[in-house]
Amino acid sequence: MTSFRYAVNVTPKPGILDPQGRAVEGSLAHLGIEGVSAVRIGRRVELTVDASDETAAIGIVERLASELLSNPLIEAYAVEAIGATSSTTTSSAATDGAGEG
Amino acid sequence: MTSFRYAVNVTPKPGILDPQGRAVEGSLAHLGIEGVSAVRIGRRVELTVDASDETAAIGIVERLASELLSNPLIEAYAVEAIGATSSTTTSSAATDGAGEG
Amino acid sequence: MTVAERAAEPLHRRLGVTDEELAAIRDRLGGRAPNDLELAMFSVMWSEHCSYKSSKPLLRTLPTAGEGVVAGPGENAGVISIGDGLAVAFKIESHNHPSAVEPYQGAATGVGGILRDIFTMGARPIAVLDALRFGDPADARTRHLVDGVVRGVGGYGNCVGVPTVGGELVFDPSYQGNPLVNVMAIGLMEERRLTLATAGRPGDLVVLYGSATGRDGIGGASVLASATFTHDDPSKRPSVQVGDPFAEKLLIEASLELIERGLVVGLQDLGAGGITCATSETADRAGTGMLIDLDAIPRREPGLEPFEVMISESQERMCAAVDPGQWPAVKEVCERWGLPVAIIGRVTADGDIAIVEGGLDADGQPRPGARELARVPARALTSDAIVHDRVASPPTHRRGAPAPGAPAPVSDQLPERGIDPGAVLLGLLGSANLASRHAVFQQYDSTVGADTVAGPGRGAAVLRVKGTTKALVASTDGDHAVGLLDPWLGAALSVAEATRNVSITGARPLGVTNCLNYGDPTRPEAFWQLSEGVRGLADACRALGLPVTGGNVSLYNESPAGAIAPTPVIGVVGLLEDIATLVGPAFVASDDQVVLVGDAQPGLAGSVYAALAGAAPEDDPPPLDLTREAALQTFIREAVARGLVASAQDISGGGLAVALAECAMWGDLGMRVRVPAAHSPAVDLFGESPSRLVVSCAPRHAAALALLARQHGLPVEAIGTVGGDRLVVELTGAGAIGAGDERSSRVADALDVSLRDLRHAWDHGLARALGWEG
Amino acid sequence: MRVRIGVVVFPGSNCDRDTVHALDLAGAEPVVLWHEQAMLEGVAAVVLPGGFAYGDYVRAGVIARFSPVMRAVAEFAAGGGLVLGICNGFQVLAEAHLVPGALLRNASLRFVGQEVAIAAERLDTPFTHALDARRPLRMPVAHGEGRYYADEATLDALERDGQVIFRYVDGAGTPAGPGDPANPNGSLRAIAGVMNAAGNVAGLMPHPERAAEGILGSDDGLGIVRSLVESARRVAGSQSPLVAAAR
Ligand SMILES: Nc1ncnc2c1ncn2[C@@H]1O[C@H](COP(=O)(O)OP(=O)(O)O)[C@@H](O)[C@H]1O
Ligand SMILES: [Mg+2]
Repeated sequence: MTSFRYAVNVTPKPGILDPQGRAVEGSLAHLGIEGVSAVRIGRRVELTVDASDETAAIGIVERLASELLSNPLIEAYAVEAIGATSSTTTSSAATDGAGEG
Repeated sequence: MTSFRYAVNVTPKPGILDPQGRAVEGSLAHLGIEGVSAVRIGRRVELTVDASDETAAIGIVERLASELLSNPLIEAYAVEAIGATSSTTTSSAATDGAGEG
Repeated sequence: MTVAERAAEPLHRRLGVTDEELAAIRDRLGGRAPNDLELAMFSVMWSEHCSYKSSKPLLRTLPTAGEGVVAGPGENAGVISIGDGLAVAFKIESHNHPSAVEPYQGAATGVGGILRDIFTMGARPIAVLDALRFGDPADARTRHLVDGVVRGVGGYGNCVGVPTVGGELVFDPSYQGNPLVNVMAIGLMEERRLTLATAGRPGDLVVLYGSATGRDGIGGASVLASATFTHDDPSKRPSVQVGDPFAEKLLIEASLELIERGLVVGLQDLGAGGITCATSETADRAGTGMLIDLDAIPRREPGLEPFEVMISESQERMCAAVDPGQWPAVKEVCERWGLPVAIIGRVTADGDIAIVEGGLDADGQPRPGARELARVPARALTSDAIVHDRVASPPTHRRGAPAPGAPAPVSDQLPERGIDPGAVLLGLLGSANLASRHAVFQQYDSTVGADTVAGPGRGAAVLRVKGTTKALVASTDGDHAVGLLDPWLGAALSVAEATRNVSITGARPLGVTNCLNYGDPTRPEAFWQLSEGVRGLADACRALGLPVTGGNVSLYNESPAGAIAPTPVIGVVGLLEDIATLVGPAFVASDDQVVLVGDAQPGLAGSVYAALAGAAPEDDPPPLDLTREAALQTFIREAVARGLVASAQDISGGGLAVALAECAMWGDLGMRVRVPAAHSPAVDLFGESPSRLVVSCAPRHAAALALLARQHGLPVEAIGTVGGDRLVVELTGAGAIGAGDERSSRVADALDVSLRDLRHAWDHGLARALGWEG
Repeated sequence: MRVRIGVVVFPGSNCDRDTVHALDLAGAEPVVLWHEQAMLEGVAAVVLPGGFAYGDYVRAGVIARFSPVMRAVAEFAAGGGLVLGICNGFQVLAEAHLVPGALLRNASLRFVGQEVAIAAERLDTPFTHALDARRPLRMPVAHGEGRYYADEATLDALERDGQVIFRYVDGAGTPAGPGDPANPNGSLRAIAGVMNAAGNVAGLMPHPERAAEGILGSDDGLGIVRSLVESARRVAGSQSPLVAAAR
């Protein structure tokens, strides 16, 4: 058994109205931010899979992503492998973020 | 002016309760899925920035991420550059996903 | 204080425990010094929030006995019998500071906390009312707070399936840096199911169920983290608590099933102070102790230190005392509802809360090698916590309150010159504090439960009681503007208005819960405001014959910008015996008579009109005569019961003119009335003197209604008739044109506005003020 | 004898008791079906009530789709059994692909709790036949994710095949498209409720069970509940082999 950590990125399919994305675009002006466009807002799901090998692990994630985490009618998803390292970068980036916020 | 496309991944900070992740973990049994743990659910925001150079672009995304897209009290964020290519892979992966779903 | 200096501070001070308090702790421990874990437990239990150390002496003066009271202050919520073997549980609580930091989660966990107080008593929550106060609605920070708090209240209440049926939304500059988020919850129960927060008998099991314990709300106590503690990333100890309404919903159903089946001896929710508070409060109430097995407490993540487990404020947890024989059944219920459940200790006879590491054996005795980490008398943490006598002193220059009944001098400089009453009325109706709140409450589910007869928006909330002819009627009200001038009057007025709102539906107020939002009690002026507020609360409740069955105190409501205006928020629940007699504020039929009950007293200070138009500096607030108020409420309840009343509305914010406009807008019926003006157009139209009603009735009932009013010693006057699509008001008498002339005022006495214009101003005022609408 | 109608209770359902109350008013015998049971206890119809099943995290209704009881409900539906999903129940049916389309976050991005008017497109369905006329029906909505979505082709097909069962309408009774204040969530083509192709499974966002008594401000919803109860009674009587088999 090995542990694999993945992220599943779920985004609204092209052509599907994304009011959240619009709302963000709408509020850019207040922040005095320019040059930002095509904002699409989706979900990011990070999870750990214990499996015999990577193929098995991917299989599990794909199933989760397609059946539970995304609705094929309206959403697209992509699976991304994130090592322990990458997840630490996440949280460090976080502290920067918190610092700036 | 060049166009850069980024993704901002916003996730609950370590230690912060994540009811969504917990609910997903709770439902895995019904799906007959085993070996999945540490599910954390956040947002994924994809956006395009037009800026003179990458440094300027990153600056804009960082500001957006820290001030608008994340809540520094409870959320961490990480910025990720996604080229046109990677974004196509996203949607193709998606279609596979849809196929499987 | 620099970081270095703070580090140099002794531990107890860094935990917010004063030297005096440390001395008091030592002598509760028979002279010995508390260890770090014990000190952490004392620091949370002796906090203002848990110990009421500044307010206890004042709260003792409140009247608590009353007809049908089955549980009062001291329990998680007050409970009052409503007949048919049923009882109503209700309580209001604040979540001000968390909401100022993180508005969504602060408000959400505030709703979760007060709901737990209700079902802990054995009652199914049936309604929530949210009483909210913020600063300037045009300010960006305020808008962020309003948006987050409203989403939070809805996000939690909507999900658990308890309708939000009422509340308040008030804007005042004094709340700029310190918003108020007070939430009231109401529950319905079979009286025989009443469950008290007691530890039961020695030998009973201490059972913890609900969410696992994590590092939530450790906040200030983090200084206790041992040096060996590896990850010192502050984000590892979030001070923000995240609510999980789904877990709460499961907690409600599981708890009610446990109570229904008689599986628990006592029940206590976990709130401030976490496990420390729940165990010590229940043990103290039962006169027992508890032996807690630290290792048995389910954790959300590894590596929690003992102090973190003991004071964590992780949400959605309950603590029960269970007879060992019932454990299997208790376990089955919790697991069926998907809730972690564990035996975390035993009830003991020694009166101490003892914490051991290393586990307990089958008879609840520490296993060989188990280590005792803390031992503190339960009462030292709770009923025997330190009490401070704070110093109260009124501000140096302040005008006394007008003695009840004593007419205050009419200011001859009322700021009404040149103002057209019609324009003023539209301005008031469209103002942030008087406009329709629907932009906010349409984000709430106000109808789940299928009991909501009158939801938010038009006076008191009305909920039918299935299987009976009865209805419960509820309202929250809190004055801040008058309280700033006279905290006694502000508190008394709040009680008068909340009870009046209930009485005008025909319902009889059953009892009062209250949330006292004041400033830093170590400031003599703030403490004076608090003590005057409690005195006003007590006087008003005595005059109206009502018990105070519970509430909550929130102090230190101050920001760099200063202290908030003293804000006692009063929650009242009333009982309507026959829902068929229910009366609303809206006009119902053309040609009905419009009757004015009560008379206007001078004084504009503290009114919405004054806030908008400015009041004369030496002007006073109008007086309150509590005897008159009691008579008025008895009168209207009698009139409704006798079927004499078509509609009844009380006169409050915005005065008579706004009350008339509401009756008209809501009934979609205009009126033509002639109002006898005793003072001046501003006072008679927009003054807010209390104890007045606008009643409409069928012409054939007019005489009986007037007679009944006189029998209650109330001034009464038929002022006109319902009909048409305009609000037309004429002023007659001394206060009208004559008075105007004397002051060479250009005030037009006639007020003539179309319902369309009234409705337009009223409908859009709030969304505009908040920038939700262009 | 009262016809037995199942009311599914998921953890997080919060309109189950209201639904039981309304079914009782309409003359049925409500039978509570727990999410972990795979048997429907021989009920003649099933209602999926409103609420936040499993917290409704991730996407409303998605987690519920995988519960044991939903497998049974899917079978029951495949066999022609009558199924009505209200609010969260509609979301669950959509996620389970038992009715077409998806329910997206309200266009306002805010939860909406208010009274709306809807009109039945057809009076010849098991869910609407007891309604007297096509007059607007007043009842509450209370949801954060109720914006009906399907692609244009699907929408055309639904209209062609008469699968659109309820639409939001304005005061004048005309359908209220996205952007019209009478459309509470931005639903495409004013769609408030749809049926499956076979016509035995339907979902709607508004709450008829909360509008089943005059005292609550409207009893317009009772017609919908009664339609279901009477249809169920017929089924129970006829013992249609299909349905019998499914049970
Ligand atoms: N202003 C008040 N008036 C009357 N009783 C109060 C007041 N404030 C608090 N109490 C009572 O003191 C007890 C402790 O208050 P609190 O800590 O808010 O209760 P809980 O711990 O259940 O939240 C409660 O029973 C409450 O009703
Ligand atoms: Mg409590």
